[in-house]
Amino acid sequence: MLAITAIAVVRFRRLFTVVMLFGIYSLLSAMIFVVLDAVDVAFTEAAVGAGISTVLMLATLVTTGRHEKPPRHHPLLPLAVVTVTGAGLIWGTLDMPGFGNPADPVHHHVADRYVIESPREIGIPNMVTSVLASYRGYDTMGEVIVVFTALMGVLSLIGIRRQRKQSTPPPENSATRRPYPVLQVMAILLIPFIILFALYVQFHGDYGPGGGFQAGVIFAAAIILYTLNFGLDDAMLLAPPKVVLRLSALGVLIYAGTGVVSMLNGGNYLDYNALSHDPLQGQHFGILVIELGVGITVAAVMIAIFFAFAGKTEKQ
Amino acid sequence: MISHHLPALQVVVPLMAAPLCFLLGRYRRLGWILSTLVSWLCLWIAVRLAFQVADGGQIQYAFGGWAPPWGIEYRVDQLNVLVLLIVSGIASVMFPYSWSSVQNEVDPEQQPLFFTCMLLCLAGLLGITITGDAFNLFVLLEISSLSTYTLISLGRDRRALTASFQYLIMGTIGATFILIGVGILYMLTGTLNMADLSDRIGEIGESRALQAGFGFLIVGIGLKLAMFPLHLWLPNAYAFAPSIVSAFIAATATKVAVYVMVRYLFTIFGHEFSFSAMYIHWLLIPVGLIAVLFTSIVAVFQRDIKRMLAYSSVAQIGYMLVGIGLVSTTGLTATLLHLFNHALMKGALFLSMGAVCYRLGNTLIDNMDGIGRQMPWTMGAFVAGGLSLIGVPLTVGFISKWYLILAALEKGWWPIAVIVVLGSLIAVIYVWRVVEAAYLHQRPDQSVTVVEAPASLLVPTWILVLANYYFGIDASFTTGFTSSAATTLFGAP
Amino acid sequence: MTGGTLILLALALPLSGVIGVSICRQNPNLREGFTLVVSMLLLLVVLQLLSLVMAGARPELILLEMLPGLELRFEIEPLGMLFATVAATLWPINSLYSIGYMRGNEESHQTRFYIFFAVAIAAAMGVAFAGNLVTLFVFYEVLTLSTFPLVAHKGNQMAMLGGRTYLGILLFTSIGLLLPAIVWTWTLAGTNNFIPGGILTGHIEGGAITLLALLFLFGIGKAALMPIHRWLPAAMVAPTPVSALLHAVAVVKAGVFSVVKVVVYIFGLDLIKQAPGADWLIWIACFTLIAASLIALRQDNLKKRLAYSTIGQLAYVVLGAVLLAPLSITGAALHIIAHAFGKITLFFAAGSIYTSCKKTEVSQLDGIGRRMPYTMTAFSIGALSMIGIPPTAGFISKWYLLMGAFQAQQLAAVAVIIASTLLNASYFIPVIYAAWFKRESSEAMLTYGEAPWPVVTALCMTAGLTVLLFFFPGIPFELIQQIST
Amino acid sequence: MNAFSLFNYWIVIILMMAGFYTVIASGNLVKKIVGLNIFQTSVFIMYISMGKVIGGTAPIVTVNSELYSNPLPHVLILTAIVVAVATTALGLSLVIRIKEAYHSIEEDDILAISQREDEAE
Repeated sequence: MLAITAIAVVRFRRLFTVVMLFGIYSLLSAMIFVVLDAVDVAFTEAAVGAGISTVLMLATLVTTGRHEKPPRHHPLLPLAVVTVTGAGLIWGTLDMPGFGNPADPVHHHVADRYVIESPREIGIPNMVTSVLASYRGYDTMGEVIVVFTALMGVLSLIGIRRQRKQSTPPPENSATRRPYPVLQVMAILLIPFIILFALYVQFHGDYGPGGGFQAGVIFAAAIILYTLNFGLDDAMLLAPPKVVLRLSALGVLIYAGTGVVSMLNGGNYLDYNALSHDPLQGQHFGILVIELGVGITVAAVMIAIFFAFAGKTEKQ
Repeated sequence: MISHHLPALQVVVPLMAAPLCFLLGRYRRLGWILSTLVSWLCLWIAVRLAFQVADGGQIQYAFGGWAPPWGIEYRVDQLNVLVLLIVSGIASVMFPYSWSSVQNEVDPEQQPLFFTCMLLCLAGLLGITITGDAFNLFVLLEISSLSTYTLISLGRDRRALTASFQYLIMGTIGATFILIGVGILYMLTGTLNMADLSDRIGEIGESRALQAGFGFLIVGIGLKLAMFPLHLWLPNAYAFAPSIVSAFIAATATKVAVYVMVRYLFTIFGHEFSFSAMYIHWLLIPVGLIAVLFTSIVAVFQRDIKRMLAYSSVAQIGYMLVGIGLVSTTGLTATLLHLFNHALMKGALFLSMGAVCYRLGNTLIDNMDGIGRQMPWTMGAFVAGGLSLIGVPLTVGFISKWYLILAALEKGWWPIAVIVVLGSLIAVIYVWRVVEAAYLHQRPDQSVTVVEAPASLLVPTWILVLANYYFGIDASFTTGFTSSAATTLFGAP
Repeated sequence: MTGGTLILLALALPLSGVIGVSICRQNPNLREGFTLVVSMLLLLVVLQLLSLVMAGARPELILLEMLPGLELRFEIEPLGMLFATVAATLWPINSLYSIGYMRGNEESHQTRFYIFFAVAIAAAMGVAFAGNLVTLFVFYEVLTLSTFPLVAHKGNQMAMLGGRTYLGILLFTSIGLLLPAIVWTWTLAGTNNFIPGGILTGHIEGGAITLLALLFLFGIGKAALMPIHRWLPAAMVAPTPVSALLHAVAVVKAGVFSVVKVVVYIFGLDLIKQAPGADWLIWIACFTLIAASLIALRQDNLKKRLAYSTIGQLAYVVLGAVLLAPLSITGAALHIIAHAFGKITLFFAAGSIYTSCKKTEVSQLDGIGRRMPYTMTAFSIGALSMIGIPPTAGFISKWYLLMGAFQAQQLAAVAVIIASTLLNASYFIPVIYAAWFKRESSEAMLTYGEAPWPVVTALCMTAGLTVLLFFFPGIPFELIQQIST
Repeated sequence: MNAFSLFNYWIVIILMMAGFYTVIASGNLVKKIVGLNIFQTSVFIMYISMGKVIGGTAPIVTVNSELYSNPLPHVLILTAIVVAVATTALGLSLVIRIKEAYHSIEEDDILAISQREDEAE
């Protein structure tokens, strides 16, 4: 199924179709993740791959045109490269450990400790969250920085359009500003729930699937939905870009600051045990705070990036 | 207490400074001052670390207090402390330089973003160097890559955009290849910690999956370090980026990538696997030699000096690959030395070109006729750096060439020595072209008169130039460091 | 003062000249006075060293260590002392001459000229005192680079082309051949110090010796062996004092000096004798000798003729070295001095003629002897020395070369030396003849006399030295005796 | 068993190669980015597959489960997804700028224009 979609992506020239197919592809892979027990990942992939990425791609398409020209040169060389790479990989798989076998080395050594000890050491049931936020907390911080970096890039490249003065009349033919009353009402009804859901995901990440990242994306989705229905200007009133940008930096600082605090308290960087007298409580607290940082940054960055793209779209 | 946390601070300081710099926003000068101070602080930390390593050997730092391999650890040894010194040292020279240069080449509105990205890039590069965790390396690699893409795209010419896009595509493919490689390794060993990986790979012995993982990692890293013929992204990226960015990434980014290559080949896979089982030197040596010859010749025909230097960089990377491929302590020492030395010389050369760009607006050789008289200090720096690039004695270039030829002759592979020498001779030609234009041609009458670049550009440039000569005359520090690092890499199983 | 301090002083003095000259750039008199004073001081220092070395001391100095075992190291042995003495003697005279010449011809960028001149002298000192190959190489390169601005001094198209050839050939040979040869030596012997008797014995054998010797021989491009002699005529675009510096004082002498030094102190005479095809080295020198003389015969431009003559004379020195007989080495060393004094006189004379009447071609010199008696007398003495007619220094050195050739039983070399002497005569005698005995062509009715006094003084001094050396060859002789024993 | 156990990886490889092919063969910049995403997503699937334990459940502690899937790959992939979306955003904004600068997002056109500029210098 996935393969068919992927190949279709390769074949189609209509970029709009390609992007939509990509969205479907993402959703499908999210389903596969669920089947493979990776609920957290599935959650994220659905939100990001099918959601944010697709929206961004669509926004780009609006500005850049929808058709791909037929390629002029023969695709022999790329085909050869791909075949060689693929063959190399398949050759490599021949003596890989089989799929899903609990005895594989991959599930032992390091992973054992996460599975067996984490409930005791960290005190939260979602192992993914404990690994993410504590054992490999530094990676996650890196990931937040990556998002932040992307925002820097987008800002420097296309920037966020200044808010329009209220007095100037909106252009009539703007696609995003065409009112659809039904949709608007639906959106108004939906958005509070989405935000509520985001908050739930944010703080429930310890127990079920979810966490700062997913919550941030969902929160951003709420704003995006609002923008799509009410236009960029209104959305910018709701979430002023200045504030959004500051928040994005703030989130990073919250995360990194937590590390500094733990350092000041005598532990290593990002050692939550040092945050409180009781290590477990410290871990809880630490994870809560950094998840908040992640959530804030991700939400802010996603919103800001969307604003930037949407600003470009409207200009066209 | 601080000294214990130095490894973490090395990366965290610039990492935290980045959002601060962004928050400063409109106060551009403040942002610049902040980033300059941070770069100096980084250098100080790196120096402190170097002393610690020299005193007590390896330093380990576990993030979150989780012992490796469960947590992420930073591990500083002689090899990477050298690279840390290079990166932070170069940064501490370049950041002061950046203000004037950036005023001239980047939109004021984008300047806060510019400094933020420079800090992120610095943090990413330092992180890649210092980390002892294979996946953490990937994350940091992406930080530095994304910020680099952004920085390149800030170039004034619209071709900067396409250069950046091309780099983005190639770089992401490279990163994904690395990701696949790390995945395979993880699948086989169940760990991500480098030291731990190295132990366990030794236990597994040969397997096809391991070989496939090895292949993917090498190609991925090869893309990042512009290994010939995967270098296509590099010349345009260096040519169209703002001058300071070209200087910074030319002096640091590829060096860090070479470091990663060395780390993987020697520490993680171990030299026995890399060379005795995979015969990787039979790839590295031809590729390196072709790079030396081919890209040097291409460099001769460039009209944009920045692009010429970029091609020359690819050739220099060729030297480093050859050094690795010689599979001897001397060869590896030569590579590491050249890592350090090339950062100094390319830094100096690109900075002097930045000063030229500051006055002329571009670095086309046709416009540089006769500017040697009008910008004596700038062009003097270029000549001095060029001599180092050629490998004239008393410069760092001489030291690294010396070791490389020595290593080749030790093995009895004299054709390699011949090609290395040939590469130097071609370098004479392309450096000479600039010298001739700048000093021997008359400045055309109708062209604008230019004056010497401001001191804020000249001082950093000359610091690097003098470093070229200092470390060329008294190389005991660098050679001592690199040769003992090389011995450790070969000696330790 | 100890030897080490003196060595340091000998290097530092010319460099202090650089600083002094650049400070005094506003005042030409002060500037040139400074150059003269510094050059005299250097001569004093070198003479001091000379007396030390004559007494059997071998002063040494380790300046710094670049890599473990690879150091900037100076050690004075007789050969280097000889070279340094020649250079140090000729610098003051050359400075004096330059003052006259540069002012007389109103050359531009005179400050730059004096600065790079001083750097070149410092480099020559470094080459002379070098205690190992790397040090030699370092100063060899400094010499190349510092003389480039002098060669291309005029800055016009011609000068640039000449300069490019000059720099190109010298850099290519030194980096491309000499450096690998040095590294190779290092890998073989584990050291690169100059040690009497050579360091390679027992580390290398068979054809490799020949190959390495060839690398050295051609790598030292300043020795101008054919086919890498092209830079020398190309460099004739330079002002005359520079040509004099190139030919007599520093550059080519540094080349042949290095060759002799490598043969004696790196290979050792016995080792090269074992090399298969050692005779070929002799043939290369012989070929250069004859070919250069033949070409010189056909040059009308006086300086070009002198240039090809130099190529031939250098080949004498190289020949002396590769003949591998103690007497021929003595001859080679003596010829370095003899040629230095003789050739500098010739160039001075050529420059003098150019300064006073702008004549550059041999065919324009008819009857000039009566106008410029001092100049042409000196020229004649120089030419006689080149040919090897007593009472000039050239006679002595050629005598020893011939004896060396007999000693080595290379009769062909004997024949070549004699033949080339005849050739030398045939390209110098006509000049002398024309200058003194031909009538001045009538259309050149310009009145001119001798060149400015500093020029004349300088060339008289060198001519005098050429003759003196014939009568009093004692000091160089004693030094050279120390090499062979 | 063996053939089936590797089947999952093989599919992943096919997907990967489809994405990779799109990246290098396609002349359209947007499509390149789409290809890049597919390439990366398939790598994610590879990671997740290796983390799966047959018979295990999602790695959230519950009372009635003993065997869990390996949480570490999940964490890695969460990070990688974020990295991927960051790259995508940056890449797309570059595309927009390129479109503004060159009025095309076809590689061939842009190459031709750049070449002309190179020569004009």
